[in-house]
Amino acid sequence: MTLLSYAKAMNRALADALAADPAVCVFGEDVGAGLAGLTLGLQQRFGAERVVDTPLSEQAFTSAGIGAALAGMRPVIELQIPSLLFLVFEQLANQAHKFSLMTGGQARVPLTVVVPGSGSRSGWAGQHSDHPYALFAHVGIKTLVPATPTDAYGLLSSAIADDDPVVLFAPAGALGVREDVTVPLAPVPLGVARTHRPGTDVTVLSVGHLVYQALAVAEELADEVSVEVLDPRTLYPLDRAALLASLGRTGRLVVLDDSNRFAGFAAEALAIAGEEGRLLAPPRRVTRPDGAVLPFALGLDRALQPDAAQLRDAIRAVMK
Amino acid sequence: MTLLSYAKAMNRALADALAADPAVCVFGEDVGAGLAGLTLGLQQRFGAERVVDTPLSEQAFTSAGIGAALAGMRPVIELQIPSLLFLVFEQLANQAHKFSLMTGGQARVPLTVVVPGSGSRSGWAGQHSDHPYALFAHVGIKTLVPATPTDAYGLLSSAIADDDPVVLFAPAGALGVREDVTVPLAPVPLGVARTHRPGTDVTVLSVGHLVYQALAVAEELADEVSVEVLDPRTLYPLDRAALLASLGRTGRLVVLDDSNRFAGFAAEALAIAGEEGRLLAPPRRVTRPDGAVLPFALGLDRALQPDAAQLRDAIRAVMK
Amino acid sequence: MSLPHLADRAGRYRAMRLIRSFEELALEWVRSGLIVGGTHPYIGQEAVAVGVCAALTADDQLTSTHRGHGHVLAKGADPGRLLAELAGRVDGLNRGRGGSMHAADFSLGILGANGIVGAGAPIAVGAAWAAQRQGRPRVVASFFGDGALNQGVLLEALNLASIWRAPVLFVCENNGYATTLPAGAAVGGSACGRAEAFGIPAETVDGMDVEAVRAAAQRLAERARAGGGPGFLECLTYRFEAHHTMERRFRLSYRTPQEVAAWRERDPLVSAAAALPPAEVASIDADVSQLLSLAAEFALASAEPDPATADDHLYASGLRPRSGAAL
Amino acid sequence: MSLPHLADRAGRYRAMRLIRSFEELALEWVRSGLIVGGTHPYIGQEAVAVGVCAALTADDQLTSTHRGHGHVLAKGADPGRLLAELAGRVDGLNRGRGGSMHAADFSLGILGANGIVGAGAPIAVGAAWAAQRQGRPRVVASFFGDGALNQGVLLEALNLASIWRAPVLFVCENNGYATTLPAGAAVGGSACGRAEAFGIPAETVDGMDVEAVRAAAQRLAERARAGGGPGFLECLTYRFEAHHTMERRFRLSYRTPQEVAAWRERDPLVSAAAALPPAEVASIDADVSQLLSLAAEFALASAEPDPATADDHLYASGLRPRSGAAL
Ligand SMILES: Cc1ncc(C[n+]2csc(CCOP(=O)(O)OP(=O)(O)O)c2C)c(N)n1
Ligand SMILES: Cc1ncc(C[n+]2csc(CCOP(=O)(O)OP(=O)(O)O)c2C)c(N)n1
Ligand SMILES: [Mg+2]
Ligand SMILES: [Mg+2]
Repeated sequence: MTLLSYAKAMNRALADALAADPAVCVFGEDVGAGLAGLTLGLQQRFGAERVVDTPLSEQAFTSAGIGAALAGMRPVIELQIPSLLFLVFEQLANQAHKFSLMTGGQARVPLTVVVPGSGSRSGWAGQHSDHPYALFAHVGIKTLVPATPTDAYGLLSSAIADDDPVVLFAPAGALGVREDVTVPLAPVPLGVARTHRPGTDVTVLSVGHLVYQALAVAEELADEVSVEVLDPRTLYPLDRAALLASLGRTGRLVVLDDSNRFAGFAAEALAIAGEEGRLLAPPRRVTRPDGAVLPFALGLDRALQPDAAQLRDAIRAVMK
Repeated sequence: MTLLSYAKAMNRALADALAADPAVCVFGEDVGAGLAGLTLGLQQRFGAERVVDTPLSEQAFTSAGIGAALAGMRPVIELQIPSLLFLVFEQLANQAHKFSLMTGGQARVPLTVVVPGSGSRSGWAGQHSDHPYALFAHVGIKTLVPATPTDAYGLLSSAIADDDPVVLFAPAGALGVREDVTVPLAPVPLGVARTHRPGTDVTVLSVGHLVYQALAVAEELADEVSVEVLDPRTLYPLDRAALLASLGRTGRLVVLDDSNRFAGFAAEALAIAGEEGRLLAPPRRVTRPDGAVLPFALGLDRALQPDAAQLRDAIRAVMK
Repeated sequence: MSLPHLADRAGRYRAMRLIRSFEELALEWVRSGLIVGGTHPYIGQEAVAVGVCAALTADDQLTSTHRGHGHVLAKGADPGRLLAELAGRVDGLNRGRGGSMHAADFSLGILGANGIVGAGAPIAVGAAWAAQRQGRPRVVASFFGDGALNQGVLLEALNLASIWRAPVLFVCENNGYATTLPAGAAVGGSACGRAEAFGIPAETVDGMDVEAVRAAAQRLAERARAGGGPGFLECLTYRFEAHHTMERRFRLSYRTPQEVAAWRERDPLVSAAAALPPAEVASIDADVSQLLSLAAEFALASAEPDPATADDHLYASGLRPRSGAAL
Repeated sequence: MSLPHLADRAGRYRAMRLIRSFEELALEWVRSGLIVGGTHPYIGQEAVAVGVCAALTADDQLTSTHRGHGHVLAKGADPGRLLAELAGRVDGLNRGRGGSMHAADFSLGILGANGIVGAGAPIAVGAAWAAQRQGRPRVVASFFGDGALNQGVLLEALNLASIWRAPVLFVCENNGYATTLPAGAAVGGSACGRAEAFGIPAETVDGMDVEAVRAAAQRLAERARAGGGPGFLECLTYRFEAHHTMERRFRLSYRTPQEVAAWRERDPLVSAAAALPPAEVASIDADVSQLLSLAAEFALASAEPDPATADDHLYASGLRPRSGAAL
């Protein structure tokens, strides 16, 4: 039995990509030391010219990644904090994402941005605890949130191979997960959801580390209700077919989503269900509050994130 | 009869605020010349120390606005292009929005950011044609999109008086609108929607300049269907009560929203309707496509924005 | 080997004349409505684009600005395809998707005009970094205005280029104004002082003298190509026209008529022409005029894109976005 | 009038000792789990915070960094309330909402630590600009590290302060590293050279010598207060501990033990103590130790916030956000 951790799986995906393609390179802060795990040992193995320690100039090095991508490279950018995505929003949403269309298809920007440790890290407070995946999905940048080590490996591999910019969120709440890997690690295609547990009464669409919460609650309520746990894996482009197929089986929807509620991922899932699904009961969202800023004190931090009790309530509400 | 233009109404709101409160000040590019209309004549009237022409340093002058706000001022920031909001996303979402909670209520940031000319300006292409209001609503920053001159006056006045950061989008498609103003101009409270036309069959929730498209189509279809045209005015915090009350009357919903579809404003409206409304038919969205980048050529630019034909189809679809 | 069409004085004069006449034609097309949305005219600054590009090879690359027609033409883009782009036609450089502010020709190393001030500089640094890695003797020129000197990302880019010794030629076109704001009121210190503070050798040249620009650009480009790291060139220049064609609608007083007239006296085309036999100038002018007639014909003959293709090319991978229409 | 508690050498030594002992206590609390999430220890850099704050008045303001405890304490914040904040208690400076990286006391002009490198500098410029407008003789000090020298927004802020002649004292704590990256590998040119390039007078001082820091800060602050515009002070210093307490978990080799030991030889507390009578030092140390016992007691006695109040203060206007629970 090989227990593979989530962090190690990402590290291995990056190592495999660096080994397979000389165009792959890495920019980020402290990537030589591998502080975030993602790049551990890779500078030693592939050299400081391919795994590049950058100054604290996120905007310029993200843009440099775009320039390198335009010149044929496949840069991977590591950002140490989820909110650094706000800092480079211009570079990602206004430059990387738009180059292909604006140039009439002359240019491609195969750039992968990875945030190892998104969402709350417990005790890092307001500016280090965001989970802003919905922003990228809204803008139209491919947005990935792997929940398991094998998905982390597979989605990061596919992101690096993709010809468009991709942002991958590795939730802090999943980084420590270990998985018994039985089959060889392999790419996971973008845009394909995964059913973690089949069920017939309620679809719980759950994102990232919350998949584990969904599975635990599903198990706990197993005598009472049959819960299908669906993991979109790719938030954008979303596997609408999988969502609608699941709703076709269950007719009920709860979305479990660790981001702000208003116009978030859960809102989109409910909108799709409303437009295209045939629901037996009003759908429910379990999310952060509107406009959430996570306070420092642990009890307050936890109070603003979706929890198992809220999920139970939501499941029971749609079953009423 | 006094015909008041939208641009003039904003100019007047700003002038009145500057005259009434010495704490109000303006930062922006070319605000002395008043190129965008918002500040026309105001530097001459109030001085270059209160209406400040800034260098092209949006991040620093937006942050300086935050610093000035923390020191008791009420700065208004003008940004020349909607996508400059991407450039200052860190400053708005990670600093201005978070100061109050992170300091435990010690600090307030009464900062107003205005984009005169949001959305497509016809011929300005991909980087100048965004309508990213949903991003701010998701993050939890108060987000306003006035449709009419009196609302532009009233909402801008309220924004400047508000103790939190506010972003106000003045759609390019509405800037030329003129209104016959019969009552005195007055503040419009944040978070209160406006019914432009009552109806009993379908609620068309329409944002900004699209209110006019909704009214035109409602009139055109008047013999066929009774359309209620509802304008949220404030996207966040949204007047959920008004939306639900309207749905209580009509039981049918179409949202007309000039921003990207995925996890946009329309998605939130559909989610609320699904959770709390009692709908007689599946709701519909008329939006930009997912991940839209507006191409330059006018025909292409138009093809990616909501149009009257799409709205008619949507209304007929919910009536089926 | 430097670009053949800019190899001698005649070629450089020709390129400047082409840019000038192209821009005049574009102004007409804006007035007549053939170009929608307007342009940022390059008129007056021709010596900068041509002088710098004369120091580049075909394999070299550049990033441009909102005021980009001059750079794009100087590097060798087809005027017919550029004009078609400005008119939003399918045969435009960007298939009508980009327009004035995003004109690009990747086959010629033109990585694009950019609608965001300062945004091109770090892109140039990344492209230059990639060239280093790939072992190509390539230089990337990055054009920007005096206004861009106050954009954080450009300042970050200067530092990155410096510590990476990236083969970038930073070209600051100091035309004295960022829209209405005088550079003197906006820029603490000096352009070259900033570059030097990041460890980048910097020179100021007369941006109205194409030969002076070329000579300085050549020095810095060769140094960069030889592995000596980035260089910074400040070109003192002036735009003869409005910031943007839309400006004509306003009554603005940020520049005195005297100031404009004084700079017009220093028209870079006049001095470049003076160095050539008058007959050669006349023949070049006639040539260019004919070239532009053909360009206009080409652009007018090109179709407008089919609205059904509006989101073509959104994703390089071929992903098609969901439509915004109701189901 | 400068801050009374920093008016003489004894007061400054006392403040440095307070910071040192506070930080040692905080390290213990991190180890024991009383402080969740860890801290960025200020140990080794005390002379900078204290020397700079000694040049400030009670009405002056400051912006701080992720490594902010020293600044907050030097300006006069109550150690018990700071400790309570780090432990997430209701009596913390920020009512337990901010923690280490956002500690603030607006009543003392402490506009907050900040989790984003470089973010404090433009906020300081805006606060200083407002003071100018309001006719107050206020200076705003802005602390940041060598890593922040490469953040665009900080560079933009230098320019804004320069052209606005804003009364800002920029204080670069150059401790040689941004996490693991040596400043020498990250910063093209020099810190002072950058400031000067934006038109700001700049000095480098020994950041291990509180009196040297104070003297230089005084000069620049008084100049700024008199309307002479911003100043820039680079303080050469060193952090004796890890970048962040979490770093202890890694085996990192970016600094040699020899280098750390050499800097520890220059402990700013040792030299400051040497200038005082030993008995006075002993009595100050005892005082501080007692003060910290009381602070710890205060913090431990303070309650954890009620989870039901988790989104209190989100909006200054009192707007209550919609909950994230299902209906
Ligand atoms: C970051 C950014 N801010 C503002 C604008 C709007 N804008 C376009 S051009 C311009 C002035 C640019 O001045 P400069 O860099 O000197 O170039 P010039 O126009 O003189 O060629 C401004 C403010 C923009 N496009 N990008
Ligand atoms: C903009 C930004 N980038 C990255 C980080 C993560 N980070 C926190 S502290 C730090 C190093 C800062 O170095 P320096 O400015 O020299 O301050 P020091 O830690 O040495 O006091 C980094 C990279 C951050 N908080 N903000
Ligand atoms: Mg200029
Ligand atoms: Mg440092």
